Order: sequence, then structure tokens, then C-alpha cells
Amino acid sequence: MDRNQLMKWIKAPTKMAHKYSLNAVYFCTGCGVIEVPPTITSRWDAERFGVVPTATARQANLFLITGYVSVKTLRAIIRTYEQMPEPKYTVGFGSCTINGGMYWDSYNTINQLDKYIPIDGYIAGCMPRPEAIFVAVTHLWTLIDKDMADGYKRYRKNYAAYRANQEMILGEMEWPPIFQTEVATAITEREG
Amino acid sequence: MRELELYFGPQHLGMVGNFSITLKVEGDRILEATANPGYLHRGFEKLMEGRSWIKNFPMVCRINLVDPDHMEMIYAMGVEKLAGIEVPERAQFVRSIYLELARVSSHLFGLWAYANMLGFDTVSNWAMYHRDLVLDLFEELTGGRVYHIYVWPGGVRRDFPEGFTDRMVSTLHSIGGCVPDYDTTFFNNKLFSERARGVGVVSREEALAMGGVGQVIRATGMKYDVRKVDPYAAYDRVPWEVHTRDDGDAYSRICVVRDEMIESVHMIFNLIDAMPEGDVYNRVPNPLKWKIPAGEAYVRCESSRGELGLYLVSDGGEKPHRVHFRTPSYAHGLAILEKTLVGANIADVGNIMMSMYVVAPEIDR
Amino acid sequence: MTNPLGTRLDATFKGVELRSGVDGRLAVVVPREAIVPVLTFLKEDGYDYLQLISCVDWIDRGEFELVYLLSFYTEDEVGRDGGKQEVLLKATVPREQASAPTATGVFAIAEPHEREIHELYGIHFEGHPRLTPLFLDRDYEIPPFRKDFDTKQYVADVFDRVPPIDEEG
Amino acid sequence: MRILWFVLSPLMALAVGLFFLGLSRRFMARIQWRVGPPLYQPLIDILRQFTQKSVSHGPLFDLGVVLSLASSFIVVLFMPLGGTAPLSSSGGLLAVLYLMLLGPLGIALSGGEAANPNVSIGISRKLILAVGYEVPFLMIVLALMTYYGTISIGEIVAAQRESASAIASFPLVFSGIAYLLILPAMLGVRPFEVVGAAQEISSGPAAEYGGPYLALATIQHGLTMFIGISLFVNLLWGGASNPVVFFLKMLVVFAFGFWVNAAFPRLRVEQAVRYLWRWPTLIAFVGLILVATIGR
Amino acid sequence: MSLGLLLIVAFGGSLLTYLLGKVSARTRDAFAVLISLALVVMVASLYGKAFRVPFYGGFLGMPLVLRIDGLSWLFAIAASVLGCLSVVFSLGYMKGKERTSFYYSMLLLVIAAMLGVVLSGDLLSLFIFWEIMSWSTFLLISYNGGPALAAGMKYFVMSFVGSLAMLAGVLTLHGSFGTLEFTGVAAGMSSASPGYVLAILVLFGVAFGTKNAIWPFHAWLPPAHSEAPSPFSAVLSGILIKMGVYGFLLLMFVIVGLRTFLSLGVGRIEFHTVLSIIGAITILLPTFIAIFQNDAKRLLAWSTVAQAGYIILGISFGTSLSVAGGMFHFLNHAVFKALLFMVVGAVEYRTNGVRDLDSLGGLIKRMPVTFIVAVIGVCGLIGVPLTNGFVSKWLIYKTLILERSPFLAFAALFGTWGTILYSYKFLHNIFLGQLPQRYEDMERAPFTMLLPMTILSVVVVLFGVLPGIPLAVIDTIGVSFGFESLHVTPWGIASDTGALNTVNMLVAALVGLVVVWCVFRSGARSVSVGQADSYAAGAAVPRDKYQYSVRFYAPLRRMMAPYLKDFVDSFYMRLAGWVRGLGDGLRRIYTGYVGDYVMYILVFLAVLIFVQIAWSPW
Repeated sequence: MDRNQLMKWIKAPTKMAHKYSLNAVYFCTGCGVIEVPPTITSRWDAERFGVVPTATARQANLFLITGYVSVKTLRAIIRTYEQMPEPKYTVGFGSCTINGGMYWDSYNTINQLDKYIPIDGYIAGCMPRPEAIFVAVTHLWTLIDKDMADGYKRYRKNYAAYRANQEMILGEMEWPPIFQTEVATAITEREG
Repeated sequence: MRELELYFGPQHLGMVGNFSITLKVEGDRILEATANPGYLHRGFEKLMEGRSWIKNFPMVCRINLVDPDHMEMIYAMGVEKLAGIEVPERAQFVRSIYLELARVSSHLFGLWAYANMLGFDTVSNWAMYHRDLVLDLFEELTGGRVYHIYVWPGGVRRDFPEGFTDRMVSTLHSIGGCVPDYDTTFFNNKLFSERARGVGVVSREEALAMGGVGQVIRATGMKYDVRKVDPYAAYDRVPWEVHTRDDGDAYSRICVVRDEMIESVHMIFNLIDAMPEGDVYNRVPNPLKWKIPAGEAYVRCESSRGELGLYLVSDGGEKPHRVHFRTPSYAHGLAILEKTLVGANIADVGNIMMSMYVVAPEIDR
Repeated sequence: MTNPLGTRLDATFKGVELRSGVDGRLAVVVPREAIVPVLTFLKEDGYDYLQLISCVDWIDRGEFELVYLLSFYTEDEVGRDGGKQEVLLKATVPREQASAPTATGVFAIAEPHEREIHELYGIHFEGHPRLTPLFLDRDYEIPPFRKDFDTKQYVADVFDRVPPIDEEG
Repeated sequence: MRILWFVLSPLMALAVGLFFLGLSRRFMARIQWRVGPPLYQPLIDILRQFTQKSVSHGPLFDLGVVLSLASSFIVVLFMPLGGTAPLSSSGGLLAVLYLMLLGPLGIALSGGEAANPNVSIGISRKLILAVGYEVPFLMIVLALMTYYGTISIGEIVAAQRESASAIASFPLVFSGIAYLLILPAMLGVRPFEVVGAAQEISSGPAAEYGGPYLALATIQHGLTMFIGISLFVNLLWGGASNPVVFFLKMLVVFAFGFWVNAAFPRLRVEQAVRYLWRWPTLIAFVGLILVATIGR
Repeated sequence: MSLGLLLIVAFGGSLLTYLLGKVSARTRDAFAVLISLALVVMVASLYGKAFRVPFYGGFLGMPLVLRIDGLSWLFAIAASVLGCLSVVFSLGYMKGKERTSFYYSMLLLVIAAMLGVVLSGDLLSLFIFWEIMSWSTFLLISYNGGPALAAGMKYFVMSFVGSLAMLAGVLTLHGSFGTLEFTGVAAGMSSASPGYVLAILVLFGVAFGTKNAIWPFHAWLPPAHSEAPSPFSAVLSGILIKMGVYGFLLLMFVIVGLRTFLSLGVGRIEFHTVLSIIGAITILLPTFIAIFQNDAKRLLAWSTVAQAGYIILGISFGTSLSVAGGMFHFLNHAVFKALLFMVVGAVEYRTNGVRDLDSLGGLIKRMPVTFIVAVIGVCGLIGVPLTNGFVSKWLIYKTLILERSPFLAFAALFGTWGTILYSYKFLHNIFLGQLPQRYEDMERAPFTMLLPMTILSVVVVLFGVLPGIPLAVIDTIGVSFGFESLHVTPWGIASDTGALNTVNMLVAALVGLVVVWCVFRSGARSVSVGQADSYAAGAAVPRDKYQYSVRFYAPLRRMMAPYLKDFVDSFYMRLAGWVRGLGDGLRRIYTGYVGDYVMYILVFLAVLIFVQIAWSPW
């Protein structure tokens, strides 16, 4: 650990802990997941950087949305995302999450994921290589350092809009809104 | 009496792929299992009807992420049959080698998933590492790690590069050198066999009645393999064996996978020895304006999980009229799994599912 | 047609039409009502493997074509050359009020196939034990695999209409 | 001196427990041809979890996990860690036996309020597994207490210091072997990792824990490891005269108890119990009979 | 305070309650509470006294004597307090049920009879009160009719056998010594031959063992406990069956005498060791049967059998620690088991009689106070440190270990692990997990139910933190039996071979809890969510279907079920034809009118007198 790192640890231990303990929720949303096992096993060993998969959304703080999102999956993704404890970070994986990618004209996949949940960063490509996941992780570190990985704050702030978009596609959802919008605004104002 | 409905997937560590099983449970016994697919449904077959024959090649491999190469192969076979295109002899050999490599990589992925289900991290890490070595070979050959788009109507995209066969042989040798390690730690591990024997038993009658293929029926002692029954590529040019086990349980299935992997490596060596010189590619007409005469075809090949079929209909236009894949996981995941899980222990759901090697995107398409 | 199976089929069932097959298969076209009896007959004849039930939308002719691909399990290394022909069974269903008898009583594996066709083409299978949705989460006015369903239009109408989130607002 | 230990021994248990957690991850990584996380990774994880905003299902959900961790700390206070135990005269080993079950019970109560069947299944498995390893464990402990004629841990340690350590003396060697055989089950490592089986029941009791709850549960897991190993060192390996030696002895036992984690798959719970009731019980039973008939 | 007055108040109160019930239900309720409260006060005022008074001059030429000493005071206070709490609890529970007057008067009669049993100073009055107790108990067990009647019949048959054995014992003693007063009999026993003492012990042991439901006489208990009205189950399990313990203590240490008792045996087999082993079996088997019960009250009933095993093990092992432990455990068990039965009663009351563990769940959201007292009761049952059960079990374990009986200690300790299993199942399946929709707007338990439960739970903790209070009383009893003193301190036991200090533990626990709580609160605040927001693998939680409670210990059940057949019960059931024939005959006698029952009792007493006269040569 060099001096620079040490100073960062002393200045903002919370932020550093969030950076070096990215526990990813294990959800194989799309075909991008094929590169997740190599990433977490012997060849690339993401555990070196504290990136490990966790069993449930409650224990995680990183959501790798690996690839195209069908309507049925979107429901599960929203549920999972809302169950993750804050602060939480999302990374869209592959071109399908950006604009639909190869399935831009499919009747069952949504095209732009960030209309429904906030995304902190995207990895381009189809299929992104394991190295790209590491680039994303290091980039996420920078974002966390600069307080720019604020997807969860945006979600709270614009929850009404997000919820409206979700209901446009999914119809009625089985669970009530997790934030009362006024409450959400108040919390945001208080914490800045 | 309160019923318990337990969701196994989609967001579940025991679920490889985006799939869900709804279990109705009493105690730790499963009373009823309902497969709930569709999380990965993209309507591939509909999308392919809107794209020209050649543009579908990048599409088709994405149906199955763990074994995309057989998807390319089956589509190329269908197109070749409809358009009446001949494939050069060397290309047949190259295709066979390529597909067997794909089978090894896919089986190693299956081993990862299966060991992972049992919490056997060590073996799953090894398997994934060895799969990566195979992926390196693919990357050298085709330029892609996962999706290769290497098989082409009329042959393959390019011949083996200089020295590729030597590197392939040495890689396969180094993986093969670890087979004894796998055997001692995994296949012959007493605790493992206790865990896998007698679990998820599918009798031969059940398997056949519900359209089982691949390891599921080979584990019941049935020597059914499309590569033998309906040979394609160069599988009838070299000697090889179909491996079977007799018990029909999870242990037999995973052992069939192990034997097949070893057989594939031997087959690759034999294919390399027998490979003739020559072209690997027959020219096809301008792909952008390619019209294929009206007709229909059903082709099949043996993917890493069993028989893979394609029903292809052309109405004489630039695009296919109907594409329908018959994927092995379809029968395994929707019919056989539901039946086998009834009466099983909840601890064995992942165990049974991955021993059948159910791959979700194949089912959903 | 000098196929022995074809002759027997012709003799047993009315309205069975035999066509030259698709690469070596015996293509049999039967009326909708005869699907189950013919399938039963073929299963008893050794065709114990239903590979696929497919459906083709011939919108110009105003009908769906149900395709049953029948094969058999064999341990014979040259199964196809053993003299037994695989069978491709076809039946047409009108596009309006599309319905067909279910084959689940004959082949257990028909269940998910028919469920899928019901969902994607809207063909009702009479007597099917559970015609519940299989893949889809949304309701589509036209079943999506029909030829008159335009996916591009649908995407523009549904997914592209969802507004992006206005971060400032 | 005793007051000092009151503060020191929980801190030592915390540090060593977390060190063991980190070490176990590193250890597993090396066997799996990986580099593995840094040794202080659990610390980072706990810090991260503490600052995450989780959900609470009710007062009991909070209280149970606190109770679980607190009781684990109290158990530590009964242990002489190379010195005197702060609570040496408060019920002895019998109280420890009871307090050890408060840890799982706290988690069980807390998880029960979460209304999640995965949690309930995990707890049911935990209790069944505990019945499995308690049979040999009670036999071992009873053999020790009968042999030395006391129920105080401190006195058992002292008695071993006078003669040989228990595992090196004749009738108790059986108990020692049995303890080593059940150690993986007590630590909850594979093949006995049935409770938090992530691939089967989504990490079981921890399924609803996030944020500070998970942090506390992780610490509790570390302490469970610490207690299981330090009980062995104290009861069967003669304890130690200072904390450093004690720590080194624990390290050896840890390595012994942990290597199976990498070499075996997870068992089903009834298979695990069946194993525990076979060889370890038999050996512990032989030890107990010898102690009861021959005596000291 | 005269003992006669006490009994007159008790029995008269019972009768008056019935009569008042004809006038007004509210007056009757108030009167019943008042009477039971008066009994508590009267018994409490007798603390520390020891005397005997003749009660009735010449019943068949034998004086009936009442007496009080430490032992009978301990049982009397437990009986009266539990009786009082049970009456209070009944106010809510019995609301709207039929035949309430009969119920209250019978409940008071049972309490009066128990007081009579523990206060009687000779074997004849003991026997008379014992019979009144048995009969009125039978009437209360079969109060609900249907299966309750069958359960009552089972109880009656076994109780009858016990009574016969006791009668034979009484008559034998009278024939030998000519007196039935305890002191006189004790004097005679000290010079009797060991074989004679053993025979007497066995005869009385059958009677007391049947009442106390020790293995193999336990078969009546599970159905009886589960079918009786819950407040009475509390009395039944808490104190009534402990009359058997009282009988054992009386027999072993007062009549036979400590020294004789410990030296009794055939060859190398000592009688008290055999009894200890029976105690150990009584712990193990029922514990593991209890784990797989689906009926909350039946689970508790089996647990009662098992806990009775601890008591028998303690008192028959015969060291000062173990007897103290046994007696203390009797007291503790009375407290927490009554508490738990009341908890089930409250749940039953609010759910309209549902006590099936498979169909409840999540009631913590609706009955938080009931849940808290249930946790305390369960902790006492398990013996979690800082509850009363810990201290009594600790005493028993310690003496077993130090006296080199590791196998008995193993049975006792392992039984505790089984206790954890069924206790958690009990808690989880009723209170934890998902709340069924049909209970979503259920109310809390009424105050008359919460009050007795709260009092009992306070006692559980109080005796756990300051065990010196009851142990001081128990120690004096032990000393009067001839044991050496225990060195009781307010917070436990001082001893060289492992002391007990609960205050130390309390301080450590409080400090630990506060520190951990502070650490926990220093983390990020969590958001409160309902039960619907739970992990369901990415789906929404299915309503009503997200509770794991059916076959909670299924894997263990598969392993153990073959060995857990209650073969004693099946043995009795092999006699079913005979028993049922008898039962049918008897059922025809029961017309449902109290007057008839009273007449039957009188007839029975007449038969008794006849027997006495006819067999006067004895």
C-alpha cells in the first residue's frame, strides 16, 4: 500500500471500504454472465479486489446487469435492485443494456435500461471480456472517489419518474412503491 | 397446513442462467416443481425471420452462450441443405475439431456449474481455468472468446493458422494431464459420490418418453448419439466410442460428461492425424442478395448437452420464413426436470438441474 | 409412393396425403382431426421420439401449418440406413379460431411444445392440461410469432415511447 | 489483572476471529490456484457493511443479532486465553455449553422475524447439525470433566499443566481425536457447510441480513471459529501460559480443521449427521467409557 | 393460621363458587379470584412454620392429621399461586364457554385437593385428598368432550391402577405398624427389613410415578394435557403432576429416610440408581418425541414428561446438590411450563382454538407481549443462563459429573439439546415467520391473560438472576432431610469445584449487550420494512405461502423416526380391548350431573371403608 492509498484510507475510510469490497449480487440476467465465472475464478480472480458474488441482494452493493433485459427479467431486476442496501452501484454490461444491442427490435427486451433503474456505468461490447469487467471496476472506484457513483441517490430523487416508467412496461407491480416521493426528496435534501 | 412456495431462481446462487423453478415444498421434500422459463426470451426465431440468411449468423450463436458453436453449425447445416451447398472435405475435419473443442469447453463449464452447486469451489475453479485455456485457442482461431462465428455456409471462415494444431495439442495435453487430479478430488471422492449417487434418478423409459437426449439418456445406458446415428461433418471418418453409464442418476450423468470430454480430446487427436489438405471454403453467392429456393429442412447435430435440431423453412426469399430450434435443454428443463424434482430434497435442486446441464437461454430462445 | 408405412397409413386413415419427404423423411399431411390417431398409430409403429412440434404461419394461404417431427431412439450406429424412414407429420389449421387437438396424451414432451405454440401463435390446443403463459410476461394483442405482428412497430410503440429520466427534474 | 482481561480477551477474540476469516479465504484461494484477497479483507467488508443502509424487519430482528454477538463475546470471557479467564467462577464449562447455543439462537430468533423460509430452513439445518455434533462433543466434554473432576475450564488447564496435556494422555487421546473429527462441523466449514449453503438456500440464516446485520453476523461467525478452536486448545492441548503461544496453538488447530474445506463438497444435512454419529461418536464413546471405568 | 381453616376455605370456596354461578356469572368470577387469592395469602403466611394438628378425631379409629413443614409449604405455595394465576387466566379464556360454573368450582376443588395432599400428615388423609384430586382432575380433563373424554378415560384408567397400588401400600403399612401418621410410619420403617421397604417403595412408586408420568407410566399425559382447557393444562402440568414428586420426596426422605433409601437395593443394583436411570430415559425419549409433534399443547405435554425426568433424576440421585436441583427444577418447571401453556391458551383464544403448529405463524406481529413472555418461558425451559431453568439444571449436571456418572449427565445434557429443537419449533411455528392473511387484524391477548403470564415470566428471570431466594428455602428442606448445606449465596452456589455466580454473568451480559448494541447503532440506520419485502429470488413474496413450518425437522425425523416409536404406549394399546371395554362401561356411569359425580365419590369412599373393615386383620 503506497502512501497515497494510506492517506485516502485515513481521510475517507468509508469510501475506501466501499471501493474495495464490491460484493456483486449474483443474477445472471443475460448472456454477459458467461464471462463472470472466469472473472471470479482462478484465471482472473476478482476476489483480489474484494469482488465476490453474494447469495442475496441484501448482502450486495454491486449489481452487474449482464446483458439484454427481457420484460420478465426487468421485473426481477427492479425487485432485486430495490432490495439492495444503499449505497449500491449498478454496472450495465454489454451493448444490449445501452441501446438494445443486437435485440433492438425484439418485442420482449427493453432497449434502454437506464429508463427503468439508474446505471452508474456501462461496459461496451458484445461480449465484454473479463478484462473489461476489471476496467469497469477500476472506473467505478474512480467514480466512488469523486462521489459520482450516485445512482442510488438519483433513484431516490426521481423515484416517481422511475416508478412511472416501470409501470408503463410492467403494468401493475406486485409490491408497493418503496419510497414515498416526498419522503425521498426530504431524505435527499437532508443528506445532500 | 400451510403450503410453502420456494423460488429457486432467477436471483439465486444455485441457478446458472436466468431461469426459475417454483417449488412446492413440504418439510425438505419437493411436492411439485414448476419450471418458469422466459426470463431470457428474446424471440430469436421471430427476429431471424426479419434478417437475411447471412445476417443471422451473428444472431444464431447467441442463443446458447455456453456452447455457441453448435448453434452456428446447425444453422450452417440447414442453410447448406436448403441451398444445396457442398462442403470441402478439409472443412468437414476442421468443423469437427472445432466442434469437439467447443464440446470440451462447454463440458468444463458444466463441470464448473455442477461442482459449484455442491459447494466444491476447488474443482469448479480448476474447471473454469481449464475452460479458459480452451477459450484462448478459440480466440487465436477466430478472434472471439465466447462468440466465434467461425462456421460458414460452405465451410469455415479460415483455415487453422500456422502452428495452431501444435498449440492445440499441447493445451489439450496439459488439460488431460489434470484428469487424474479431477478423478481423485472429484469423481472418486467418497463424499461427492455419496452426494450424487441415487439422486435425480431418471429411468430409461421416463427419459425416452419425455424426449430426453444427450447425457440424460446416455446415463441410462442408451447409446444414442447423433454423431453416430446420423453422422455429419467428419465424425464417420475416425473411430470413437459412445460412453454410457447405467444408473441414470446425477453421478452417472456427470461421469458421462467426464468420459465424453476425454473421448473428445482423443477424437481431436485422431481428426488431426486424418485431416486432408485442401480448401476449407466453397464460395456461396453474394450473401447480400442471396435467395435460397423454397423448401424445408430438418437437420440435427449432437451439441454438448444432446441432440440439437433445426427446422428451417424457406419461401424462396432473402430471409428465412420460419426457423425453429429443437434444443436439448427444452425437454430436459421443462419436462424431465419437473418430473425428477418431485420427491427430491431441496438441497438437491441445483445438483439435479446441473447434472442434466440445463441451460436457460436454450429453452427461452 | 411405394413406401410400406405410407401404404399402411393410407389404408388405415382417410384423407391422409403422402408427399415426397424432406431429405429422406416421409411427409404425411393429415386433416386436423386425424393428428392424434395418426400420432398414436405411428408411436405404436416404433416412432417413439417426438423431436419437435413446430408451427409455420402461411399468412398468404390464411392458415397455420402444424409440423410434428417424429423419429425413433436407436442404438444402431446407422439408424437412418436401417431402412426406417423418419416421419414429418403436417396438419393445417385456419388462422381464425385456430385450434387443434392436443398430442399430450400420446407424447408427454408435447406439453411444453404446445404451450409454446399456444403462446406464440395463439393456437388453442383442446384438452391440454395447462395452457398457461410460458415465456411472456406482457400481453400481446397479436401473438408475437404471427407474421402480421410487426416487431419494429411494436418496439417503437411500446419501448421507445418510455421517456428517459429527466435528471434535473 | 482480571479487569484487564475483561477488555483484552474480547478484543483478542475479535482480532483473531477476523484474522481467521481472512486467512481462510486466502487459504482457499491458494488451493484453488488463485491469489486471493488480502488478509484484512474481512475488515474492509465489515466496514463497508456497517455503512450500508439495510432493512429491519422489526425489533427482534435487531435484538436477535445483537444478542447473538454479545453471547459469543460472553463465551470468550469464560476462556482463559493464555491467562486467567475473567468469568472463571460463573458456572464453568457447563455455562459455556449453554452460552454457546445462544449465538445460533439469537440468529434464529432474529431470522425468524424476517419471514423468509430460506432463513427458517437454514436454522432448522443448524439445529439438526448441532444435535449431530453435540453427541460426540458432549461425550468429549463429559470425559474431560469427569477425568479432571471439575467443571471449571481454568482448573482443567491447570491440571494439564501439572501433568501432560490431555490429548497426550491415555484415555483422553480418544476424546482429542473425536474433537478433531467434529471440528469442521463445529466451525461450519465444508463438508458441513449445510447451514449457510448459498447454492441451496441462499446463505440460509443470513439471507435477509445486509448492512450492519451482516457485519455483526460475520463477526459472530469469526468468533464461533475462535471459540471452537480455543476450546480445543484449552481443554485438550493444555492451554498456554501467554497469549502468543495460545495464538500459535490455535493457528495449528485452525489449519488442521480447515483443510477439509477445500477438499470436499457440501453434504446433505442428514448425511452430515449420520457421519457425526458414526465415527466421532464411537471414538468419543470409547474415550468416555475408559474415563468412567479406569479414571485418573 | 389454622390448617383446618385453610382447607375449609379451599373446599368451601369451591362449593360456593358453583352455587354463586347460579346467581351471577360476574359475582362468581370475582369470588373465584378472591378465594384463590385468599389461599395464596393464607399459605404465604405459613412460611417458616412447622407443626401438626389433628384435623378429625376418629375416622375408623384413626386420627386424620394435618401438618406443615418446609417441604409442604413449598408445594402449597406453588399450588396456590399457580392456581390463582390459572383462575385469573380463565376469566378471559372461559368467556363464552358453557358450564363455566362447573369449571371454576372444579378448578378450585383441584387446588383445594392439592393443598390437602401436601398438608396432610398421615397416609390416610393423603389418600383421601389424592383421590379427590384425581377425580376432579378427570372431570376437568374431559371437560371439552369428544377426544377429551377419551384422554380423560386414559388418565382415569392409569390413575386407578396407581390408586390401587397406593391403597395396597397404605393398608400394608397400617397392618404392619398400626398407624398411618408419617412420624409413626417413619419410626417403624427404620427398623423394617430392606425387602419390605423396597416393596413399599415400589407400591407407592407406581402411584406417584403414574401421577408424575415418569416412563413407563407416561402414556396418559400427552393426550390429557393437550385436550384439557389451557388454563387447567397449566395447573395440570405445572403443579398437579408434581404431586407425584411431592409423594416421592415424602416417601424417600421423610418416611424411608435418606440413609435407608441410598443403601436400598438388590445385590449390586441400587434402587436409587435404577430410579435415576428411569429418570434419564424419561428425559431422552419424550424429548425426541416432542420434537416431531405438530400440536402445540401435545409438544408441551411431551416436554412435561421429559422435564419430569430431570426432577426424578435429581431427587433420586440422592446428593445434596441433586436433590436441591430436583426440587428447584420442580419449582421452575411449574413456573415456565404453566407460562407456556398459558401462551398456547392465549393463542388458542385469539385464533379460535387453532393450536396446530403447521398452520400458525408470524403472530409476533400481532401478539408482541405474548411472544416476549413465550421467549422467556422457552429460555427457562431450555435453561438459558440467567433464567431459572439454568440454575436447577446446572445443579443436577454438576453433581452428576462430580459423582462420576457421565452417562446420566450425557442423557441430561443431550436432552437439553432436544429441548432447544422443540422449543425453537414451538416459538417459530407460532410466532415467527410469515403472518397468515386471516390473522392480519387479530387483537392482542386480553389483560386477564397477560397479567398471569407476565407475573410468571418475571419469576422466571428473577429466580434465574437471584436463585438464592428459592434455594435458601430448598436448602433448609434439604438440611431437614439430612443433607449437608449447600452454601447458598443470593446469586448462586459457592463451591471449590466450580462455583455459580449469576450476577457476574448478568453484568457481563448487560455490558456485552450494551456494547454490541452501541456498536450496532453506530452503523448506518436501517429502514423498517414489512414482511412482504423479503428475499424471494427476485420475485414478489407469495402471500400466505412463504412459511417453512410443516415438518420443520424433516431430515432428523427421517433418521430418528424408526427409533422413536412410543413402544410403551403401544404396549398399553395392546390392552386396548380390555381398557376400552372398561372405559365404555364407565362412560355410561357419567351422566354429566355434578350431583351424580359427588355421589360416586361417596360410594367410592364407602367401598373404601368397607374394604378397611373387611380386611381388618391387617
